[in-house]
Parts: sequence; structure tokens; C-alpha cells
Amino acid sequence: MNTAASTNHSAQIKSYLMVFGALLVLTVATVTASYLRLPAVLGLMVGLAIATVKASLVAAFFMHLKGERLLIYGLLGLTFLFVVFLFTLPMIDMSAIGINRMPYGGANAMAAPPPATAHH
Amino acid sequence: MNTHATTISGHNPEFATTGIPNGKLGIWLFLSSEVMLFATLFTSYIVFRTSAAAWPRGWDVLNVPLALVNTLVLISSSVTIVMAYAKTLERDQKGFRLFMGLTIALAFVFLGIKTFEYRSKFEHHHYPSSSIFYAVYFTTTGLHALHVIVGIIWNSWLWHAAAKEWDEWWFPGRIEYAGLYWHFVDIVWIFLFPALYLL
Amino acid sequence: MPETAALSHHGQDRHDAHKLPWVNKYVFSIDHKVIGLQYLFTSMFFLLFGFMLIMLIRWQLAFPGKPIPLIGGLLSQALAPGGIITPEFYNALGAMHGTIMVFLGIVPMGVGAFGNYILPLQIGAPDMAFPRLNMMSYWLYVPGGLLMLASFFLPGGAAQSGWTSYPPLSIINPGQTVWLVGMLFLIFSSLFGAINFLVTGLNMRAPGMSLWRLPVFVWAQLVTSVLLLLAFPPLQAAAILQFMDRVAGTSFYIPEGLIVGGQALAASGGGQPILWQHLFWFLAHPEVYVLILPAMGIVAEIIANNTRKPLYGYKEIVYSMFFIGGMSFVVWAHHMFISGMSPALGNFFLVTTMIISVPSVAVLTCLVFSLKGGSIRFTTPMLFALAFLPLFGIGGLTGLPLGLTVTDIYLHDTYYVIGHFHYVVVTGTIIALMGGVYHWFPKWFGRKMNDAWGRVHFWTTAIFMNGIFFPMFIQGLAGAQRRLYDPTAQAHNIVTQPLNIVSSVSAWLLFLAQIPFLVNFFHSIFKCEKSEENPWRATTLEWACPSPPPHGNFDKTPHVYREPYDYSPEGYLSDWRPQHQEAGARP
Amino acid sequence: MEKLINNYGWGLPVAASTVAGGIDFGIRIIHVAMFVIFILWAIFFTYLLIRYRRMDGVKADASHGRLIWSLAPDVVVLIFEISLIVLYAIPAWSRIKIKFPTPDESHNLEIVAEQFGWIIQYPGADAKFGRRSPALVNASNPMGLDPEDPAAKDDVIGVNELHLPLGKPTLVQLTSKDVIHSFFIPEFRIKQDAVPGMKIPVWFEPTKAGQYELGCAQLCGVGHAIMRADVFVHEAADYDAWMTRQRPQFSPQE
Repeated sequence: MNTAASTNHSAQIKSYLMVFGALLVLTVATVTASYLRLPAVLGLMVGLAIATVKASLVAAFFMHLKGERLLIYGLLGLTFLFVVFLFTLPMIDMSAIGINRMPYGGANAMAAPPPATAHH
Repeated sequence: MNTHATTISGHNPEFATTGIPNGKLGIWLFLSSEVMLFATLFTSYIVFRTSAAAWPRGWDVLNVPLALVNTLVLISSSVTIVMAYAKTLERDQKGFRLFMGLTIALAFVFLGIKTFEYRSKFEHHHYPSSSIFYAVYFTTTGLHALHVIVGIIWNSWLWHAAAKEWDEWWFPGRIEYAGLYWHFVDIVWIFLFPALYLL
Repeated sequence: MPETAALSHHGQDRHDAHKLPWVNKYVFSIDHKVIGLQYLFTSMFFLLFGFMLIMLIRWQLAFPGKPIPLIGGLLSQALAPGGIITPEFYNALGAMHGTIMVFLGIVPMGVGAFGNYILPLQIGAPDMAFPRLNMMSYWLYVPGGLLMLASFFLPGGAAQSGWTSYPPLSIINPGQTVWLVGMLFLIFSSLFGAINFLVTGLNMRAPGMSLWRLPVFVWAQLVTSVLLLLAFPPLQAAAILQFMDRVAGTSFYIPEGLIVGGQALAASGGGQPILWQHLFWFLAHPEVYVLILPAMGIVAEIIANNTRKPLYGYKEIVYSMFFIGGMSFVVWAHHMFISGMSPALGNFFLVTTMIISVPSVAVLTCLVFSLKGGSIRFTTPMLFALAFLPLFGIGGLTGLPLGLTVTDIYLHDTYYVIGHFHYVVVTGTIIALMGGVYHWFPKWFGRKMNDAWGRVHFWTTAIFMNGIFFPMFIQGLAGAQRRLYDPTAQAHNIVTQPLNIVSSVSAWLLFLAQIPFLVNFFHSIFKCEKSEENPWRATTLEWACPSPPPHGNFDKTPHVYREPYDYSPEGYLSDWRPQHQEAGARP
Repeated sequence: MEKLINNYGWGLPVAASTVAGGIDFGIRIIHVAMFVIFILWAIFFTYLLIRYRRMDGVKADASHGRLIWSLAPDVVVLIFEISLIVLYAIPAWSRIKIKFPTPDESHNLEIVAEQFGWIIQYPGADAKFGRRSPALVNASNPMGLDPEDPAAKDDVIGVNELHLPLGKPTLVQLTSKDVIHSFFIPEFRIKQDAVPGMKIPVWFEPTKAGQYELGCAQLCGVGHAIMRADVFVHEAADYDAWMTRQRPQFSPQE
């Protein structure tokens, strides 16, 4: 019922172990990278890039997504499309209204003029 | 029925018009919803983090070595469960029991370390209510731990059921689906670990 | 994993159904038909209950501060001293009306009841893909509903922060914790249901049932399930965060420096109230389509059947539903134009909102054009389906000034919104669901509902529904705000206050108009004339098995030979040719 | 209240700000279009129902012919919506909610919403707003104004009464102490949520002297219905006279 059943088991197991090795290496890499104390944005990008590679390895080999049916790809594609909306739109909004964020009694209004000042 | 001239092309035992077994399609649908769940938590994490006045760096307040060990534990458990599945396909019940047992044991190790970590946080009076950072930390890792617990229950049930259902045709499928879930739990941690501890 | 349950269990059940103990047959049943009926009865109860809540509110709105006659004395003194409801109770009634109607009434009826019963039959399946999961969905829905009901009697009372549960109000108000827990139950119920429907619809189709031979109702259920599956988890996460705010003292939605009632709120701060709105509406806008798509499916079935001709633009309808489903994930913030969200982002959501209206127009147009060239039978279900078209049309049209950023500045949070939303959901969805009940009643119980009383029910219902909601447009344009305990406390509502009385009286009459329906419904289950197997002479597969279908549905798996609506085929004597009938079997 | 009721009727209320005309134009044009679309549609619908009712011996016509003009409603709606967006909504939205007058040319106010009232802070003669602190909030100092701050000395605080001059735009910095409220003056056609932890700018320019109503349009708790304020719009000279009569929050006499 699965590709694994028909292919050579030992080759399959070998690929699992190789992925395991790669995951270990990448884990060590991500921890090492953190010791570089990179600035937040760069660190975020490096950290998430490594995590994405690791997650893809797990998905492709352990979850047998490699060679999976088109329908499953379609489903995951749709999910990730909505994930993109869910990520980007609220984040764009939150960063755009960041200038309005002010705790009660924070800096007063004149210190933070409204975004645009063209009028009439 | 009487007036309906029907040709019956026999019973369709798999009920899988798409060619993907029901269980597999079901588990992938479930995982898609889980992707949305954790994606929402990540969105919130990024929103809180970018808008926070002060956000501590993970290594200053959290125990990175412990979390590193936990990461290795969880990755290893992902390997053991995929091995358990391979053994099921090879019809090696002993091997299956060994690797599934290891998976469950590693999950317990993960939870044990997590408990230790939580407890030391509480001892230092860091609670979810302490700051938005701890709120995010406890909520996301707590929800992940909940998924680990569900995985333990699921895997233990399969370990137990193997004795009776080993020769049923559906058994390998059940291991595969439990494995898919467990790998997903692993993937979530793969993202949580750098996001909370390393960035 | 539970796929096996479908098979192994099914194998036994099919033959042993009559041997099952009563409790497994009717209470913890795994038969999709029993579960469908369980959903039907439970959701009918909740719809009536939610309706009763709003009838109390309607008294307060029509005659603010006057004691409620007759039943006022029956209410607890804490909620309604002297029969006059308190503002707390008023807010609780409003919040629970919305929650119960949407999450416990309409969705469980449109998806849980109709979907569960009809979808497997229409694709020729013996049951759902995961019968046990199906049972679990129902049994998660019930405790969710009971929690919501129980919350009225718990110390904090029911939730008082609107069905939208906007923080920080929802965090400092009593009652919201139970609401959140209840919602988590309902979310899980819907998620499991959605998975089940998708797997069933994709995988359990009878031989020959290709995707383009699926009835529109099945397509509607499938798109709905995708929406439930992918839109609910964000609310789930958001609800968990709000739950943490309430019980663990976190500040996900609480900014720093809050002063409540003159006292500084003890919270660490750093939260974002608007984030909740984003996450809530990320679910709640697709949720609107969860409410409306099954209704469109039902209407399409009834129209095709009663015009005795194929549906006009079948593929256009299906593609439009796909498009609606996909787009519904990027329009959510049109609920937030004036929420403090970035105004520039408002323009983006304005454009997406206008785009999504086009496929809705397309569906409606196809349904209207389906009438052309037909031989229209004005049966009771058809009356409901026909009423759906103009009334849903009004609901859709009045969405226009609300979706437009500029006019929404004025109309947002006025009665205009309530009118618009209820035209879509009540005169749209509920009318369609009622039509569906009349249409499939013979399938469910093997008997037909009384037709004359059905017509009485239809005309009274349609008139009173308009009587309730049309005045709201006038009130909204005149500036009347929603959710006011005493509408006369502010000047903008005083001139149009008589319309509140019109709405309220219509609401009570609408309730009375449901009595013939309920009597007819329950009487017909036991007493009315036995119906034929296929009384409507419909072509889809649910009519290819006995009514009500036995355990396992079909004696033999049907084979499908053609498109779903082969009515009045050319060169054919009778005006219908079922999907499972072999070509040329009956000239 | 009696005076306010005169502002309202069975249609749109009195229009009393520079943006009201634009919003009313949109509301009217959409409703006219809706009415026309619906009537045309209803005529067609009724015709179909009568023409194609069930008749003995007449069979339905199942020919699947696609009619190109069934796309007409989609196209009409699409064109109507595109023109609304491009010609009306985006420019008008930008004028009302994106572009703001500068503080120099405006009458500046800080407004704080609370359960269940509106607190208005006028900057006084120095045109500077005094500092606020949550810790200082009490019954006699609802705004939590800091007496140590020199800018606060001449600040005037109003509760549930908003006074505005004619002839220049008013620029409000809107916030909330506790929950989300919404600043809604129907006569001005202006609405904006007041969100705690945020300071959101709102502007409008009254065009008629008179009395108006400020309501809260977002459910804010048990007193939501009674959360209102009176808005008084004065001629510029009258406004100045009114202002000189006001005692600052920390007036020397106290």
C-alpha cells in the first residue's frame, strides 16, 4: 500500500539514517549560529531557513511526501497559501499601526504626529 | 429499487476513489488544520515580538542546552517511529515493538525534561503572567507538550494493539498514520526551538 | 486509522443492525443517518432556543424598561428583577443569541444534519468514511452546546461580550471562560466533521460518480468542509490565547496601562487587542460562507428538481463556489475598516471584498436562469427555494455599502449591519434549510409533510421575516446603533423607535408561524401519508434507495451513468432519468 | 435630547461636517443602484415564474444552451463595483482616513474613552497637552493628568461634553482606558474605534453650529447604551469665549 513496501527495505532504512544524520548536523548548526549572536532580523532569517530545511527533510523522507499523490500536494499547497495570508496580512497591519501603539499615559499626541500631513 | 435498472460493478472494498486510503487522506487533512493552528501561533509570536518594547533573547532566560537535548530526543523519536513502520512492513513484530517502545520512551524523556524546565521557571517565579515573552513561551510549548501527550497515548495504544491486530491488513496503515502525526509534532518543535530559544 | 472502523465495523453492522442494543442504535450510533437526525433535532432545538433569547431582547428594544408580560415573572430575579431584564442579562442574551444561532443552530443543521444524511446517499456510499469519528463529532457538539446552555446558570452568567468576544472586554467581563471552552468543543466537532466529509466525498463515491457528476449539494458541502477545516484552527488558537488571558493571567490581548473602573489592571501588558479581531474574522468571514454555501446547495437541488430541467450553468456554479471559498480567506478585514486597522490595508480588503461579490452574483444568476425553459412545480420546498433568490439577493446587495470602506464608516455597527446579515442568514440560509426539510422529509421518515400547512408556514414565515429585518435598514440609515440596552437612551434611535416595535411584533409572529411547522413536522413523522420511495421524481442517488434507507443504505452499490440533473431528456417519455439508470434502459 | 432629536429623521441625519456630503453621496448612489438592479431583476424573475409555470402537456426544455447574456449581471456588477472603488471609495477613504490635517492648522484634542463616558482634554493656551499617568487616575482627575508637568497646568478637562469651533478641522487623538469603544458622531458621518494601548488620529471639520450627539458604537459593557456625550459646535468667536470661561484641571484657586 506504500512505496516502501515494494522498494528495497534496507535502502529505505539507509535513507532514514542519512536524514537522521543531516538533522543532527543541522541542529548543531542552528545552535552554533545562535552563538554568533546575529542581529535579530538576520538571526531570524538564518534560524527559520535552517528550520525549514529540517522540516522539509522530515516531511519528504519520514512522512514520505516525496513521491506522494497529487491530491495531498494540492491540499498542502492550499493550506500554505492560506498560511501566507494569515502570516502576511495581520503582520503588515500590525507593523503599519505600530506608530499608533502607545500605552495609556505614554508620549503625548504631539510627539507622534499622524502618518501623513497633506491636507486640502 | 424495482424500476431502477442498475448494473452493479461489485463492492468497492477500499472506498478510495482517489486512490489514497481513507485514513491517509484523513490524517493529512487533520495535519493541514494543525498547520493552520500552529501558523496562527507563529503569527501571534511574530506580532508580539516585533511590537514588544523589550523581548529577551532566548539564551538569556531559557535553558538552551536542555532544549538542545530535547530537540535531539524528539528527532531521534522521529527516526525510531519511522523504523517501527519499516519493521511493520517487514512483518518483524519484535522490531516493531522495540522501535515503537523506544519512540514512547523518548517522548517520555522529552516530557520529563520539559517538566524540569517548567519547574525551574516556576521556582524563579516566571509564570505565563510574568511577561508577554513567558506567555508566548508557556502557551506554545504547552500546546506542543499536549500534542506530545496525545502522541504517547496513540503510540502506546498501537504498541498494545499489535499483539491482537498484527496480521490485520489495516495494521501497517495505522502505524503510518500515527507516524505522520508524530513527525508533525517533531516539525513543530523544529520551528519552536529556534524561535523561542535561539533568536 | 479509523478507516478500518468504516470497513470492519460496517461489515458486521450491515447484517447485525437489528441486534444492536437500543443505546448503540439511537444514542451512540455510528450510522450517518441516525447521526444526521440527531443533528437535525438538536440543532432545531438550539435554533428555537436562540430565537427565544432574541424574543426577550425584542421586548426590551420595543418597550425599553417595561416588564415582560406573561413570562417576565418566570425569569430569575437576578436576571430580570420584576420582569425587566438587566443590562447584564441583555448583553448575555445578545452574545448567546449570536453564538447559538451560528455555531449551535445553523452550521450543525446545514452541515451536520443535511450533510451527514444526504451527502453519503448522494454519492452512493454506505456510510461516512469514519463512522466513529462522525459519532464523536456529534458527541463533541452536544457538550459544547450544553456548556453554552449551562453558562446561563453558572455564577458568572453567560458570556456578555457579543458573539465576537472582542478583548479586552471579553477578558474583564464575567462568563467568557465557559464560552471559550464551549467554543473549543464546537471547533473540534466541526474539524472532525470537515475531515470526515472531505474524505467521504472524495473517496467513497460510487463507481461512475466522477467529480463532474456530483450534485451541487455535495460540492457545496465539500467547499464548506475545506473552509471549516482551514479557517477554524486560527480561531482555535486565538481562543486558546484568550483562554490563557482569562485563567493564566497572560496578556495576549491586554496592552499595558489599562485602567478598569478607576483601578489599574494587574497584567503584564504587551498584548494586541486588534490581533484577536484579525484571527476571529479570519474564521468568521469564511464562517459566513459556511452558513450560506450549504443553503445554495439545497436551493440548487430543489430548483433542478422542480423546474424539471438540468441546472443552468452547473459548472459555473461549482467554479463560483470554489472561487468564493478561496477568496473568503482574504476578505476578513472588511469587518475591521474602522477598528484601528491600518487604513491603507482597508483599500486591499475593499478590493477583495468587491471581487468576492461577483461569484455570488454568478451563482444567483445561474439559479434564476435555471427557471428559464422549465416546467415549474410550485411545491412547498420549491416555494422556499424561490423565496431564497430575491431575499438572499437583498442580503447580498445591502452588503455593498458595508463592504465599501467609505460608506462603512457611517453604517458600521448600526442596525444596517444587522439587517444585512440577517437577510443573508435568515431569509437566505434558514429559508433554504426549511425548504430542505420539506424536500428531504420523505427521505428521512418515509412520509410526506402536509402540503397545505407547509404553504401556510411558508407565507407567514416569509412575510414576518421581512417584517423583522427590513425596518432595520431604515433604522441603520437613520443612524441607530446596534447592541444598545435602551435604544431610547440616545437621540439617533428615537425617531425610528416605532420600527423597533414593528420588528418585535414580527419576531413574535414569526415564532407563532413556526408552530404549524413544528406540529406538522412531528405529526408527519408518525401519522401522515406514507410517501413513495421517490415522491419528487428526483434523479440524484439519495432517491435510489428505500425511504428511509436501511442500514448500509443501498442493497447493491449503485453505478452512476450520467450528470446529476438529467431532467426532461430529449427523446425520452418521462421527464427524468436517474443518475444510476443505465443508458437506454427506458426509452 | 429634544434638540438632538431634530437632527434625526427617517432618512440620513443632518449632515454637519465636510466629509458628510461625500459619504451621503455614496450611500445614495448605491441605494439607487441597488433599487434599480433589484427591480429589474424582480421583473425578470416574476416573468420566468409565470411564463414557465407547470402547464399540462408542456415539457421542460432541457437544452443546455449557454446564454452569453446570463453573464450580464456579473459584468454589470463588476463594472459598477470597479468604478465605485476607483472613482469613489479609494479617493474618499484616503481623504477621510489616510490624509490628516497638520496639528498647526487644526483644533487639537485628546479624547479618552472609558466605561462609560468620554473624557476630553483641551490643551489650553500653551497648545500643549499635559502628561498623563495611569497611576494618577482618580475621581477628581479622570484623565490622570500629571500636576508636575507645566504643560498640564492650563489643560481643560471635559467629561461627556465636547466643544468644537467652526472654521477649522478638529484633530483628535483617540484612545481608551479600558476596553474598545467607538467614537461615532452620526451627524458628522465619522466613526473610529478607540482601542486601549493605541492612539488613533481622527479628524473632521464641522460645518454647522449646533448640538450633536457622540455615541459609543462598539459594545463596551453594561453601560454601552448610556455612553454618550453632547457635541457643541460654536462659531469661532463663541468658542474662544467659551474656552476662556473654563477652569483648568489644576486651577490656581484649588
